Amino acid sequence: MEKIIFYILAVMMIVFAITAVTSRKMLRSVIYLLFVLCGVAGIFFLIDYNFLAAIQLTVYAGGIIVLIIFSVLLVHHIELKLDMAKPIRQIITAIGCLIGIGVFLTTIYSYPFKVVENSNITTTAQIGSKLLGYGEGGFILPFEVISVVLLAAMIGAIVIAKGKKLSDKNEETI
Amino acid sequence: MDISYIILVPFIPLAVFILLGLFNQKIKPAVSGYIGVLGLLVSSSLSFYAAYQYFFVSGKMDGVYQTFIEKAVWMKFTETLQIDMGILVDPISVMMLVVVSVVSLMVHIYSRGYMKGDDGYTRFFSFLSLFTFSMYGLVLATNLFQIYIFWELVGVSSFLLIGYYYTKPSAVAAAKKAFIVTRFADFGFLVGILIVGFTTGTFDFETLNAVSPEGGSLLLNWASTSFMGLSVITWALILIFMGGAGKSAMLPFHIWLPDAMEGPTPVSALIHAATMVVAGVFLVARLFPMFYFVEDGFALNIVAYVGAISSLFAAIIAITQNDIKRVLAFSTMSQLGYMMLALGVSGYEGHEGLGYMASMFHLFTHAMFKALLFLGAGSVIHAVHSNYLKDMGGLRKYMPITNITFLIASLAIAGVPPFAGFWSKDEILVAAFENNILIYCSSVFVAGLTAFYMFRIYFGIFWSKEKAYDHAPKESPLSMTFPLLFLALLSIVVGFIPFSEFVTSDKIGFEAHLNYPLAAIATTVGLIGIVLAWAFYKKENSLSDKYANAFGALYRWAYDKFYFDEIYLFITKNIIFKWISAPFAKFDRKYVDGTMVGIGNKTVWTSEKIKGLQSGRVQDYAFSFIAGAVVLALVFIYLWTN
Amino acid sequence: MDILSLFIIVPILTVVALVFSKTLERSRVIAMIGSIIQAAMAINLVFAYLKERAVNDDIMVFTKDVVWFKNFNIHYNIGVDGISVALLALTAIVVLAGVFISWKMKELPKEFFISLIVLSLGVYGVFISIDLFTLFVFFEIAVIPMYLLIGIWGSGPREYSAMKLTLMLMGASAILLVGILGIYFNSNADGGPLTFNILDIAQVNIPIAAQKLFFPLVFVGFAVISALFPFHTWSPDGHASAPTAVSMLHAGVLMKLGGYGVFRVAMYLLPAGALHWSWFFIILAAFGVVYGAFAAIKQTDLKYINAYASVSHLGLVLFALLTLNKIAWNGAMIQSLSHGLLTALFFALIGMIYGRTHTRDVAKLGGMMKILPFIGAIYVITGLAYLGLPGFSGFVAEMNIFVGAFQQPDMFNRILTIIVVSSIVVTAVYILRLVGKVMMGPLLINEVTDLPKATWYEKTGLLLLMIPVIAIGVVPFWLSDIIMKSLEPFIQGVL
Amino acid sequence: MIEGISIYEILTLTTILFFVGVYGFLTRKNLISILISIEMILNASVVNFVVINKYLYPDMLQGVLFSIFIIAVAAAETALAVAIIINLYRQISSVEVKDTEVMKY
Repeated sequence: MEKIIFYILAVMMIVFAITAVTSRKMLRSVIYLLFVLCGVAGIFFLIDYNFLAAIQLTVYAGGIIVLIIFSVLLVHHIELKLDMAKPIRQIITAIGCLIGIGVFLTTIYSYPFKVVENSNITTTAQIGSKLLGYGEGGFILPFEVISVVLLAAMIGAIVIAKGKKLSDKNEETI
Repeated sequence: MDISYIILVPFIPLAVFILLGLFNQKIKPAVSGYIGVLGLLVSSSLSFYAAYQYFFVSGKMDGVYQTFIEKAVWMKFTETLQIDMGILVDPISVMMLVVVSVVSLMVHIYSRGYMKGDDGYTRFFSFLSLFTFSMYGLVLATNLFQIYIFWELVGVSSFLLIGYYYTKPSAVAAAKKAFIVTRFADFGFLVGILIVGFTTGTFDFETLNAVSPEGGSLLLNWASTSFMGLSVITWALILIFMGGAGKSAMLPFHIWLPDAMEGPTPVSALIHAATMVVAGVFLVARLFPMFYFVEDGFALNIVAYVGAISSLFAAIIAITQNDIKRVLAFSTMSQLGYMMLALGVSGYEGHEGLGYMASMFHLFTHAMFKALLFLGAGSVIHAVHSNYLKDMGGLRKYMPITNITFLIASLAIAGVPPFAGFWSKDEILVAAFENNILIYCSSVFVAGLTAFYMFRIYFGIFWSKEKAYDHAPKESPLSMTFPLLFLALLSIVVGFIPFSEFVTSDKIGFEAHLNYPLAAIATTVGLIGIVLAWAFYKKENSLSDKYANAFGALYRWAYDKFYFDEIYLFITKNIIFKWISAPFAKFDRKYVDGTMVGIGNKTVWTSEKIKGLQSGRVQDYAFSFIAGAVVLALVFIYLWTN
Repeated sequence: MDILSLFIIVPILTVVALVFSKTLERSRVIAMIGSIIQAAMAINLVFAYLKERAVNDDIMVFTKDVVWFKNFNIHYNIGVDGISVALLALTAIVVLAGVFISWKMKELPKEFFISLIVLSLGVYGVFISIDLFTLFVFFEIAVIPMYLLIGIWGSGPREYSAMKLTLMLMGASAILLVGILGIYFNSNADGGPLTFNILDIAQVNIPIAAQKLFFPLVFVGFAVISALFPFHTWSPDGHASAPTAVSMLHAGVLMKLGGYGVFRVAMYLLPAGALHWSWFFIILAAFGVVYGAFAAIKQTDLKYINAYASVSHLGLVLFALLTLNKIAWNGAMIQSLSHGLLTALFFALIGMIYGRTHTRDVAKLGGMMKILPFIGAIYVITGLAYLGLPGFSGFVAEMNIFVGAFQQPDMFNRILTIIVVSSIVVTAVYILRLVGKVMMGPLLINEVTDLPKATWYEKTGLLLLMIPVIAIGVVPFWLSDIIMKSLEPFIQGVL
Repeated sequence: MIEGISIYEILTLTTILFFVGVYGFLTRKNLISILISIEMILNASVVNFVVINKYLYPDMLQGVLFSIFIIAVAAAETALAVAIIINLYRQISSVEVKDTEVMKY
């Protein structure tokens, strides 16, 4: 059962990922991305990381996608078709990416992972105590840092987004 | 014998030069003339005293004239090889001291009148002093390098004095020519010195001349090292003679001498007749033992032939020239050829060394009468303001003293007894007769030619038809006539000096006798020349033109100096300037510089080409990054799997 | 404070003082005072050296050693021998004369004098350094201001010339740096620590293969600044564009660094390399001598003539160094001094003529002697000294070189020597052509009959340079003694 | 653990996802599309972290925690990027890459 769900998810993710990067309509490609992100959340569910899946859904699907959609709506006409790179470049890139996939997969498949059979359930409480733990293996410092980064990013985003239009005099500073 | 006071002889003119040179603008002309004459008077007195001391009091020991040397190290190369500065007193240097002193003093006195009112009066006297200093230094030199040093200094004084009228392009050109041609000859001289210095390890005349036919001297050890069929030392001697030929205007380095007449006439008298031009002869005489002993005098033979050919060549040209100073210049060259050939045919000891002695004797007498001729010519030029024969004639009425003195000098040079030239020339002819009959015949012929061209200009100037002068020519002032009279007196008496007692190749005096048959032949030939000249030129007539036409092409060639000037012009203008310098300069700009600039341009070009890579598009960077990463990964996988 | 470090400190202080000076008047007075102090120090150094040398037999005297950068064993290590002392004195004289000659510099005088003093600082540094790395640093300090001096105060295509000059010299420096590092990394061949100290390295037997590899690099690196054929083309353009004082300093002093470096570093530290390569470079040098002289004949710009003449005369220095002979080396050092003084004189005179007539074209000048008697007389004397007239320094130098070069017994060297000797004729041709054309002959600038006479500062500058020329020419043994003694250890190292 | 699915399948999936993202990043000409591609790449790596944590070191939580950090950073990054895009659009009225090439030379 889980196996089938995984394969469905996988196929869905790959298809939507490809359509997301090839679609010529901006908004559509954002929506396709949303599906990919949901697929990732599905995989998190499958491996029993419910908390993570929740975060994925709320932050990514809920927050980031909305943000992107807003920006798309602000800067684009819905019907605008995006221009793509030259076909030759697309082909070369595609070939490069395929070779990359090949390289990665050979590496992965030639490496004997020592898989530990388990069915542990990770609770949110565990994650929380780990995040805030300051003893052995605690992540309090990165946690704090990331908080500050988020704050800074937020302030920065506001400042940048509201920044005034450059006057002609400052043209040369670009 | 104490010779230290002789050091003062060159240094007084040097002091005068520095004084006049530094305060050129501040000294009144009259004063500078007096300073110059006075300085030289002191030097001359010292020289005469030295000559008297050397020849009559203390120079002789056991019948041999001793060599006195006083020197100090000037520059040290190795333990043995060094350049000294000093004075060397032996018969020829003392004799040269006298020659330089007499002529220079007379010229100084003469110049006070001749150069009067000239802008650069002080400059003129300072240069004269510089020259006199250098010439004294040259004749007193103790080693090859010292002689080379003063050799260059007389060259530069000559340059400065020829170019004295520096605003005149012809004078500048002549000065340049004189310097460059002699410099070219000096190049040979220098290489010769280097060879000698290396092979023998010394520059000293004393050591070098200590050669004897028995061998054993350091020189002969090297004489066996051969290069292109001749010994190294012979090559060195030939090269040194090249330097001498340059200064003494021997063929083919003679071309500067006629042009040098652009200088003021006193300069011509001093430098280009009496003193500097005999430096080449002096040099050969100085190294005579080397020339004579190394490889059986091969180099000496060259000297003889070059001298003989030059003397004949110059005499032929002299007949055709119309500028009186040029005639005198070619005459000088011809007489220098005489001296050279006399050295060339000379032997070494006793009467064998007659040529050597005759050469020095002729040098001595020639200095007197040739200086007189030049000063006389200067006096004439002063009066008529022209160098050309066509502007002169009938001057004997206006300039009696000049006339008489010029006549005396002409007789002297023509070899009419009892004037000075007769005695010395006779010795030369005897020496030539005894050694090389071919050279003897040519010399006799030259003697006739000499008489002819000298009397051609004498009659042309003082007799002939009177020309229309702007203002009546008048006799020169006393300052100019006094040297004329004095030198005329000398031209009469110096021939009676028993020269062979004093100056000989082995420094042992011998008694020379007049060889009556030979003397008679020479005198007869001279007289024939004079008579011919009298017939041609005493009255203005067309006889000369007729004969000139008869000779046709030969006359033209001689008139154009056998086109030597053109050859030189071709070499300098075409070969050096056009075929060497210009291509070099162009090559430098176009290829050498072009390569360097090209490297720069290629760099710019390359960077223009590759700057597109730095496009500023992050995607492009990412593309290269990922492609690179993939390639690297592939490489590593390949490496690991193998 | 030791006597040598003063040569670094005084220029620095002068520069600092110049930075704070406000007016033209003040800055040139400061520059003058600074360079007079330098000259005084140089003269003092000469006498101090003579005194020290009498009691001290070390190769270098007045040494001082301060660790500068420990990791690579770089020291601020200074000391002098006779050669350095002579060259230091030359530098001080030329700098002083240069300051006098640029007395009337109008454009940005303060910056000009600063650059000039910095340049001299670099040159002093090179001459006193015993440490290779320090030497290289000072070498670069000396080269860089040239760019500014030509690029800002030059004339004609100055950016081009400045760029060309700097790029070529920098390129050479790059090669040189490789060579120096090569020496450095081979300096422990005998087991000691890696060192930059020249005296220490000289005691080490650097492997022959390394010497053969690095000698050309070091030689070319230094020789480019001495205008070795075919790397000389920066010199005509650079000199033609440079302002007078800069030409003087550059040709007079900076180009001497090449010969000095070749001698001190390439020859001394890599003797086997020198022996192995000398045949090749000696051909280049000898060719350069004749080539420069011939090329000079055909030039029409006074400065170009001089630049090519420098190629010829400095070729002679390199030639002499490569003959590996003590006499010739002595000659090379004297030639360095002599050429420095004479070229500086020439450039100063050209600057004066140019300043008055606004042309450097030989064809347009003539008869200057009549209207500029002092400058004319000095010009003629300089010309005569340049072509090697006895009584002037050039003759002494050339004769040492020729005699020395001729001591090498093999035919190859002999023939090259004779070729090189022939340059004295060609030199005479171009010098006399110049003198005859510019100084003598009829006056060509028709409208001009009267030009400003030489001023006191010009006369001072000229005489400052002229006096040593005559002094060396008349009493060469004095200088020769100083140099010869210092050559001993070097010649022993090489042969 | 997903039953019947080994770690290899999941890693294959993420690899494909990653390279699709790369492909998008390299070929799209629009800043927002590039942002989308970057999100995809980030997600692929997040999944990797989590999966490797789960399959190989089930007793630890490092992978999970790092995923959380990545998600946080991604959120911050997206916010900033969107801000920049909007600002850029205001100034040059375009979000095409070709119009923002003033960074070169």
